Amino acid sequence: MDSFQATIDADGRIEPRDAMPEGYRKTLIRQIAQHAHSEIIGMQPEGNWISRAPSLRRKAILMAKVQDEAGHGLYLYAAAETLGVDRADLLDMLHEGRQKYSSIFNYPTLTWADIGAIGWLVDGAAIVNQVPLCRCSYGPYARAMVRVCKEESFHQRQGFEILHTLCNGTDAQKAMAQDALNRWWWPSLMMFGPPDASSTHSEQSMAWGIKRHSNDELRQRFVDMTVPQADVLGIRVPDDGLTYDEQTGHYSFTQPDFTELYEVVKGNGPCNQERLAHRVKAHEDGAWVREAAAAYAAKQALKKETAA
Amino acid sequence: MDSFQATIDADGRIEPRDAMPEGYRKTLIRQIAQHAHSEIIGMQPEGNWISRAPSLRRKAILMAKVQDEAGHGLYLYAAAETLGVDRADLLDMLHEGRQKYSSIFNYPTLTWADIGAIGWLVDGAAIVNQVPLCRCSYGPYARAMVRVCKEESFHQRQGFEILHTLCNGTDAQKAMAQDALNRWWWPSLMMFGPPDASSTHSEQSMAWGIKRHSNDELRQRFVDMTVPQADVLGIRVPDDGLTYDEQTGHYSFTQPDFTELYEVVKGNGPCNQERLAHRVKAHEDGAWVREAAAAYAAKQALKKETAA
Amino acid sequence: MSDLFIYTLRLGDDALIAAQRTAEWIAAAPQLEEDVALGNIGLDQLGQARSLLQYAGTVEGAGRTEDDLAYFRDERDFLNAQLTELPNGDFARSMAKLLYFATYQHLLYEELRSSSDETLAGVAGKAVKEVAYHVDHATQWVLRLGDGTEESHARMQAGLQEMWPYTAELFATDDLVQRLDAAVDPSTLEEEWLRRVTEVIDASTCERPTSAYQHSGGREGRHTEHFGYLLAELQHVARSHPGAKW
Amino acid sequence: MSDLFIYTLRLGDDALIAAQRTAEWIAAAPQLEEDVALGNIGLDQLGQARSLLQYAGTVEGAGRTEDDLAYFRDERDFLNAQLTELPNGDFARSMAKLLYFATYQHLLYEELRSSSDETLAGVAGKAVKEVAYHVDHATQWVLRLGDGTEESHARMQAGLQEMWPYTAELFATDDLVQRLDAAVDPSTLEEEWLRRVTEVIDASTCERPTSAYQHSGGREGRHTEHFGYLLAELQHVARSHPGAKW
Repeated sequence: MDSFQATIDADGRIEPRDAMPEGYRKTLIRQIAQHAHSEIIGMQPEGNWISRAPSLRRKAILMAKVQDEAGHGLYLYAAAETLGVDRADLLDMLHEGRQKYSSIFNYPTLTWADIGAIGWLVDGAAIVNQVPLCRCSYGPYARAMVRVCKEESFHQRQGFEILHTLCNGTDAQKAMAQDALNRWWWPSLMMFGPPDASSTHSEQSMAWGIKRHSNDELRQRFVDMTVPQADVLGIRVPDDGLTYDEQTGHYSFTQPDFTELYEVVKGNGPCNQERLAHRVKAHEDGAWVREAAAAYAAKQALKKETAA
Repeated sequence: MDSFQATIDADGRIEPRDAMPEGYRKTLIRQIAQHAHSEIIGMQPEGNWISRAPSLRRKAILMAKVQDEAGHGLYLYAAAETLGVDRADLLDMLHEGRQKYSSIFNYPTLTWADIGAIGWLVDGAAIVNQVPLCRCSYGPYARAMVRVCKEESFHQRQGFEILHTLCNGTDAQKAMAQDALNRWWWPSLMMFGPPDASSTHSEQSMAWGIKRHSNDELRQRFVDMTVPQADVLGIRVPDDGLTYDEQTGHYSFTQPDFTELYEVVKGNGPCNQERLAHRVKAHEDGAWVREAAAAYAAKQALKKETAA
Repeated sequence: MSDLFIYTLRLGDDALIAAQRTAEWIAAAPQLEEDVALGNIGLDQLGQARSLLQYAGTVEGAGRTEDDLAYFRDERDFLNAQLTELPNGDFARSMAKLLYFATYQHLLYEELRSSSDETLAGVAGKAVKEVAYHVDHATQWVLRLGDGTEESHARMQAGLQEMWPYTAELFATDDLVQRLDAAVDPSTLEEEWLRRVTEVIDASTCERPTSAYQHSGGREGRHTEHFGYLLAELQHVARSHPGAKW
Repeated sequence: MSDLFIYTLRLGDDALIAAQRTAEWIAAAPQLEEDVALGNIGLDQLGQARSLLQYAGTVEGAGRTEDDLAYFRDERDFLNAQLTELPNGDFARSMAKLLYFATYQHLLYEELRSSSDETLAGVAGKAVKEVAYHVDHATQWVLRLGDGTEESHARMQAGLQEMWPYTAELFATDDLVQRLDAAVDPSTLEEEWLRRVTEVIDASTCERPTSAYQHSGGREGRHTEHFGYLLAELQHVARSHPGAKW
């Protein structure tokens, strides 16, 4: 354990074979699993628009994006498995509601502009959250995050581009873009978690090099990055309290209603039930397929053995 | 049996309590059941367009029409039950493919114009077939047919009106109407059954007063009625051999390809499998509901009894 | 947009979307009598929708017809309660939905008969008899299914539960219904609704559902993800032939 | 309409509609690896569709883009084979459909590489590698499911059977493919298709299906009743905003 602390102190990487405190391992499993679950649940709100994407080019981009999310899920589950857990068990925990996923995905996608808003705001917020994780003390997680962040910054640009096209389109398209920003702004701010004053877990995670910045720092960074982009789009961030402070170079902004966040985390959001039900159905409907694959593999192995 | 033959000879009505030959009873059960089955299977091709009807008025008319078909099914099954069979058993025979329904319903409805064409041609042909049945020798069937025919002539006018609107609409609408006529013309002609030369059952049914006119007579009557209506619509019956004979006052026309009819009757039509599968699914999905209703009724009866 | 226009749209959209879902049962019901009954109910709902949307167009004064309003508005412009747009699910879910919705509509139309707006009062006067039958039909089925077999009881309970979180929205008040003289403030109907619905549920041997969460947003055009698919089907032909008459 | 335009549409519509169905599996597949794999396959199909429809627009010379052709044609103008529009059903049905379709596409693109039309030859040259992977993927699953468990064997057999009556249409010849020099007459591919597909089915321990009836009509724009619903979903947003750019 001395070597663990020394590695952390030297800002080095902990690898799967290294000794680590049980708390560190558990915290990481919880966080990586939650992150993986978020990727695969996050496929649903966007997948909802693949069949209806209004141009073939956008359809292709959206399919590729949702597919990337499945890919991110795969690397993240693989990173979690290096800590001695099984993907199947993690999925069971998700399906039984014993592990969470990001609450942002409990909001519905109501128009095509939501696909733009999710790319721009949700992927944007995810990047702000995740870029520091590329330097996370746990090696496999940090390496997975490098790959994830690279793809997400691509998705973020695509989302911005969708909105940019809408904002330069018909009146109906521009209204659609504004409406999407109105609905997604506050949930996006909540993606950074509760205010620092009421955030649990944070201190220990900081000490372990799992977390690098506080929730409020990251939220500020996101607002500072996003508001000028809204100006470029020509749509208005739905916050009457938003002002730019020339001196600090930061925006001050209204905090979101965190009681809503707590409610959604508890299961009381518009799509909590649908998202989980969809996921469980896909898993259960696929059970016979996975069993067949396992049975076939076993038969093939046996054939090889008896042939040998 | 002498009184049976005397009633038939006097063009009177046989009623459920009257003696009748077994062959007469069996023929009627088969025919009425097939007719009832046709009504309920016929709900599908038209029901297919309720959710997509392009105006609310047309949607209401179509819903009412499909509902009428369910109603026709109800009276016809009731008429069959007067001959000592159960609706449930007849439905089982339909579901197991042991009784038939009209082959016309094994063609798909591909555009909104098909709803017009079905009303105009299919209900039109049905009326030509069924008007003589209002004088059928079996009383309950004859009376059911009076009601059915009244509603069907209403449906036929509505179908014509749909096409009339299309034919006076945009080019795309007019093309849609013509296309529907092209596809439904030949199957409609087949609704009168095989040519007299190869029609089985006919002779005995005529003698029993179940059938009043030959297939070919009825087919001719339909063509004579329909061709002038197509002229009014301004669309072309897809028969290059169609000519009007001033002397006889009849159209001569090309016979449909009856090998197609025989194939569809055997089960080899575009929608045979879907129609039956849809029907069986609705029936099976509803089994628990029917069981619940029966269980509830039994409980209520028991309560009444014990209270008495 | 005037308050009366918006209020009439809310009522009309409720009826329209309910009709669209009810009609999905036609040719798929558990027995032929039910195809007929649900056909009637759907036709009643559609009839109400047509009167209300036509009137909304008149109130708006921009020349929009019932069809313009049904076929050429986008998702965010529809003001129906989310309950009406939910997929039918099995027959028990549909009957739970109908019990909740028709009981609400019945209380609403009863009050609306004495609206200061004569047209709304007239529509309500006709519709109240129709929805009384809908309530009765749903009630009979909730009783049969709730007190039928073990399976039907479980399904009925699940149906009542699943639709419950979409009921509070029906009774949500807002500035508009409070300031519009012609409107019924739906919050005034909730107590009686709860009494009536509870009575049926109790008699059915099911338990009255509870829910920590109640959905909302329909009256502001925020719908469930199911709604876009419903609209695509409803509108596709009409949208494919802009300007055409049918 | 020129033969080349129609022929290119047939190929493009096959790919487009296949992509639309394949994409329905995304976020609903039996395992995460399969979400990724089916995402790849759908993207390949969509890419082929885009190249082909874009080229069809060029050949037509009326200024229509890939999007005009995908979003603003009506049902009867789509020329895809009916196999591509069938609902996915369970995973076994989807894999049966993919085996049949991708094997056909593979043989077709192999030949089309030497088409006298350079653009078609170019599209085929790229696509042939993609569909070789699709064939391989479908083959692996047909083997696993056919020779997996009792349940999977029964489902695989049912899937192979259910899709079989839609395969003859892929190989139907007509005047157009016979007179168009740039085209591959699909009837010339049938024997080899049957050989390859039979080999996979035999190895999977399933039986090769038979069918007294084979559907047809897609190449003349006669589709199944499923197709209208697919189009409503595909086109609704675009049709709701005519003239808009996305």
